[in-house]
Amino acid sequence: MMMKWRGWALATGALAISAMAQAAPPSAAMLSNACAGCHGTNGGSAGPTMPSLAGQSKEAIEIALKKFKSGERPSSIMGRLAKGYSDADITAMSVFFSKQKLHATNQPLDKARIAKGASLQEANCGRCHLEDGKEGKDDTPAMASQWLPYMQMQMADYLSGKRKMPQEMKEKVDPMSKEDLEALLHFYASVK
Amino acid sequence: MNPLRRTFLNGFGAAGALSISITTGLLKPWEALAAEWNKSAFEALTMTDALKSVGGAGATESKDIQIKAPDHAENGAAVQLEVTSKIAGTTSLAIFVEKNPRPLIADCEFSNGAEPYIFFRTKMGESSRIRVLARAGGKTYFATKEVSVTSSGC
Amino acid sequence: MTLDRRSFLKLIGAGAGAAGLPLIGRAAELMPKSGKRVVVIGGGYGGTIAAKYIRMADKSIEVVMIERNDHFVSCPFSNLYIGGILKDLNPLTIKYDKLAANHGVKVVQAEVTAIDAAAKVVTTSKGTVSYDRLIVSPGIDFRLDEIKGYDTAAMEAMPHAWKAGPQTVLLRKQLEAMKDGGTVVITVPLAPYRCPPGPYERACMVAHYLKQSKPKSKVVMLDANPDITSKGGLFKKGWKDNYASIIDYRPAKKVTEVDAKAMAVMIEGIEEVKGDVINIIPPQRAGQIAVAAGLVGDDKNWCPVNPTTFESTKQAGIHVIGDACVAGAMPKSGYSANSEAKICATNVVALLNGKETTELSGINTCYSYITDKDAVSVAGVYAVKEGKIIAVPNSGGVSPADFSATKIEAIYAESWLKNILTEMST
Amino acid sequence: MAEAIKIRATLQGDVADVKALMNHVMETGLRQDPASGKVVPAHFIQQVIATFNGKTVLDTRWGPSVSKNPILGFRVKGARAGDKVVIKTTDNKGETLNGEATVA
Repeated sequence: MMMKWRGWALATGALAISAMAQAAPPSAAMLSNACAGCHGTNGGSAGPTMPSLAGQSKEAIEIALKKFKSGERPSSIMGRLAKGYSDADITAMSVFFSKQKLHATNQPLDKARIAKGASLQEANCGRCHLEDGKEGKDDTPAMASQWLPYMQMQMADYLSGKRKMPQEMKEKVDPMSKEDLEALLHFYASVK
Repeated sequence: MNPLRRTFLNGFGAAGALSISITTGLLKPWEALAAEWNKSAFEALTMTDALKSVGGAGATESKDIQIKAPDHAENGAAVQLEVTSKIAGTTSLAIFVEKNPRPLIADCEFSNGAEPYIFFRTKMGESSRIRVLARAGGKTYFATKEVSVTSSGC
Repeated sequence: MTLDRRSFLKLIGAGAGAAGLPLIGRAAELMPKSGKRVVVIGGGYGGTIAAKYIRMADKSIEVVMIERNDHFVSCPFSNLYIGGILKDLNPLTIKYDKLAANHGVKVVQAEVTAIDAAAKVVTTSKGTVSYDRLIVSPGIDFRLDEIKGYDTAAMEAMPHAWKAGPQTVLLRKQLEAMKDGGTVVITVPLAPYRCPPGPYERACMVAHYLKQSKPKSKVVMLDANPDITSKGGLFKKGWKDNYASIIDYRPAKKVTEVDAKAMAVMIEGIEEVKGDVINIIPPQRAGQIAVAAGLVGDDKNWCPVNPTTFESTKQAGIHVIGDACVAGAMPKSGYSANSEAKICATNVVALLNGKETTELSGINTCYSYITDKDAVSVAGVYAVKEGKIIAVPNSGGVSPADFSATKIEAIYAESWLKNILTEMST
Repeated sequence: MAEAIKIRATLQGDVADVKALMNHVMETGLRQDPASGKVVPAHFIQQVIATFNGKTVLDTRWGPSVSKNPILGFRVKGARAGDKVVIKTTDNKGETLNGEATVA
C-alpha cells in the first residue's frame, strides 16, 4: 500500500494516523460534492438564481471558475470560493460536472416569447449556442433549460458592463431590444 | 503599605521616591498609580522575566495552592479562574498564563480579613499552563495547572 | 475484565435472581441485517445528506436513517419567520418520503435511546437496529445547568427558538403580543454554539419587525462573547444603518441565571436585566445521544473526529458529523453539516469496501439577513493540513464592507435555501 | 463613561462573599481593528481596591489579559451584615470606576 507521510508528526490518535496515512488526495467527486449545497445534487440546481452546472462543457465551467478566481468575472461569493482551489482542482470539478446529464428545469415561461426567441436564436446566436443552446462552441455555456432568473441576472451584468461580453456576442446583442433578449432567454429556458 | 508587597511588586528602591513625588505635588494620584503599577512585570514578554520582576524566581511548589480552572476551555476569551491558598499567612497571589504575550495577569494583596482567594476571568491566546505564585511569611510558593483552549473559527 | 454474578445482574438491571434473565434480554430486533448496513441517526442537514450520498455511491449498502420526527424544520431562515418576513414555516419544512423513494433510504421514525459501540447495535423506541458503520448527526442539546432557573417550564416563558419548530413559533407569538415600547432581550452563549452569526441575524430580524410594527421598542442583546462571533463588521454596519435606535448591543455579558416569573435575567448572578420578551440562547453541546454514547471529548461537550473520515476518536465504527462534531475550522453551520456529510459518506463507503479513503475538501456558505431585502454572507473552502481541518489560505471571507452586494445576496440566499433543502429531501 | 461597578456581597457564616461586575473594554493594545487594520490602543484596568468599612481588604493590580467587562470575586472573614463594601478601579488612562454595596 502506498503511504503518505505528511501530517505524521503532528497526528495524535492512532485512528487519525492510520486514516490519514491512507487517504488519497481529494477526488473530483469529493471536490464537486461540496458545491452541490448551492448548485444542487450533481450540479442540477433547484434555486432559480443559481445556475445548473450539470451538463455544462468542461471548458465553460473551467473558464468561469478561473475568471471568478482572478476577479475578471463579477460575483458575490464565487470569487471568494474559487480562490480556494488550484487550477488542477478546477479542471477536476469542471470534468465532473460536464459528465452529468443536463438538468431539466420546470419554470413558468411565456409561450409567445419562447416562439419569438426561437426565431431570433436561429438567426443570431446559433453559431455559438449550438443545438438550441444544448451545447456551446468552445467555452460557450449551454443555455438549454437553464434558470430564467439566473440568465436574466447575467444579461443585466453584461448590459451594464459589469461582465464583459465576448466580441461576437456583443455584435449580436447590441442591436437587439430588451424585449428581444428577454424572448431569447425564455426560449433557452424552455429547451429540454 | 507593607514592605513585603514592595519587594513582591517593585523590587527594592522605588517606594521612597514615589511618596516624595506625591507629597510635593509633582504627580497626580493616578500618575502615581501608573508609576506604581509594576510596568516591568506586567509588560514582561517571557515567563522568566515576569517571574523575576515579581521576585518569584525561587519559589517552592506547593499543593496548598488550589487552582480551579477548566481542563478544556472552549473559548479563550473568558477562562474562569478561581485561586485559593491554604498556606497559612498568605498575603499575596500572583497569577500567570505562561503562553500569553504578557504572562502576568494579576497580582492581589489581601489584608484586614480578606481570605487569600480570588475569582476572575482571563483571556488565553492558546493552550497554556496557569501558574500561581503565593507569598507567605517572606517565602514564595507556586502551583500550576494546564488549560487547553480549543477555539473554533467562523 | 471479569464480573461476579451479583455485579453482572446489577449491570443488566435484574433484581431478584437469574430466573428473570431470559425475559429481560434486549428489545426486539427491528429489521434483521443481511448485507452491509449503515445506520444514520438524525434527519437534519447532516443526516439526510449522509444517507443519500452513501446510496448514491453504492447501492449495495443498506442505509437506515433514524429520526424522531416525521419532518424537519430548518434553523437557517427561521429568523425570517421570527421577523415576520416568512408567514409560516412551510418553506423551511421537509419530509423524507422522496429521499426514501428516490434513493432507497429506509427511514425509521423512532427515538434512539442507546448505542452499543462494541456490539454495533442502536436501540430505539421501536426496537434495535444493528449496523456495520454508524453515522451520528444529532445536532445540539443545551447545557441547562449553566443557566440557573432555565428549565423546560422557563423555556415556555423565555423561548430559546434555537431548534426550529414550536419554539420558533412561540417566540414570534410573544413578539406579536408585546406592547409597543417593550424590551426584547436576546442572550448569546460563549462560542462555540450552533450557527455563529445566527444570534446577530436574529437581532436584525426582531429589530426589523419592531421598526415596522412597534417602533418605540428596543432589543437588548447580552452577549457572553467579548465581541460579535461572526461577520462582526457587517452586523455593526447593518445595525448602525438600520437599527441604531433599536439594538443595544452589550458584549461580555454572560447570563448565568433567569427568573421566568419576574421576566428577568441575571448577568453573572449580579446585574439584573428585565425584558417583555426574553430569548435565551443557552450554552450548547452535542446532541444527548452523542453524550450518552461516550462520543464527546475531554471538554465533555463536543465530539472529536478524524478529519478525513469523521470517525469518532472515542468509539471505533461510529462517525459524527454536523454541529455535534469538532471539525477544526469548519463552523457549526447547516452548510458545513451538508459538506461534512458528503465527506463522511464517501469515506464510509470506502471503509466498508476496503478501499482507500479520500482526503477532505469542504465548503461553507452562509447568508445572514440584515433587513428583508439585504443579506450578507461568509464563505470558506476547507482542506486538511497536518491532521487538522483548516480554511484554505487566501480564500473565503465575508461580503464587501460597503454593503454594495447586500441586495443581490438576499436574492442568492433564497436560492441557497431552495437548493440545500431540495438536496436533503429528494 | 461606563456605568458604576455592580456589587453583590452575601454573608455565609462570618465570611462575606463578594462578587463585582465592571464595565470595561480591557483592550490589550495588541489587537488589530479588523476594519482599519490599525492596532487598538491599550485601555485596561490596572488597579482594583476594595474596602470594608473604609479598610482596604483587597488591592489587586491587573495586566491587560483580564477579560472584557471583568468579574471579580473575593472573600472577607469577620464580616457582618451591614458592612459597607466599596470598590474602586483605575485604568491606564487614569479613568476610574466606583461601586458600593452593603453586606447582606
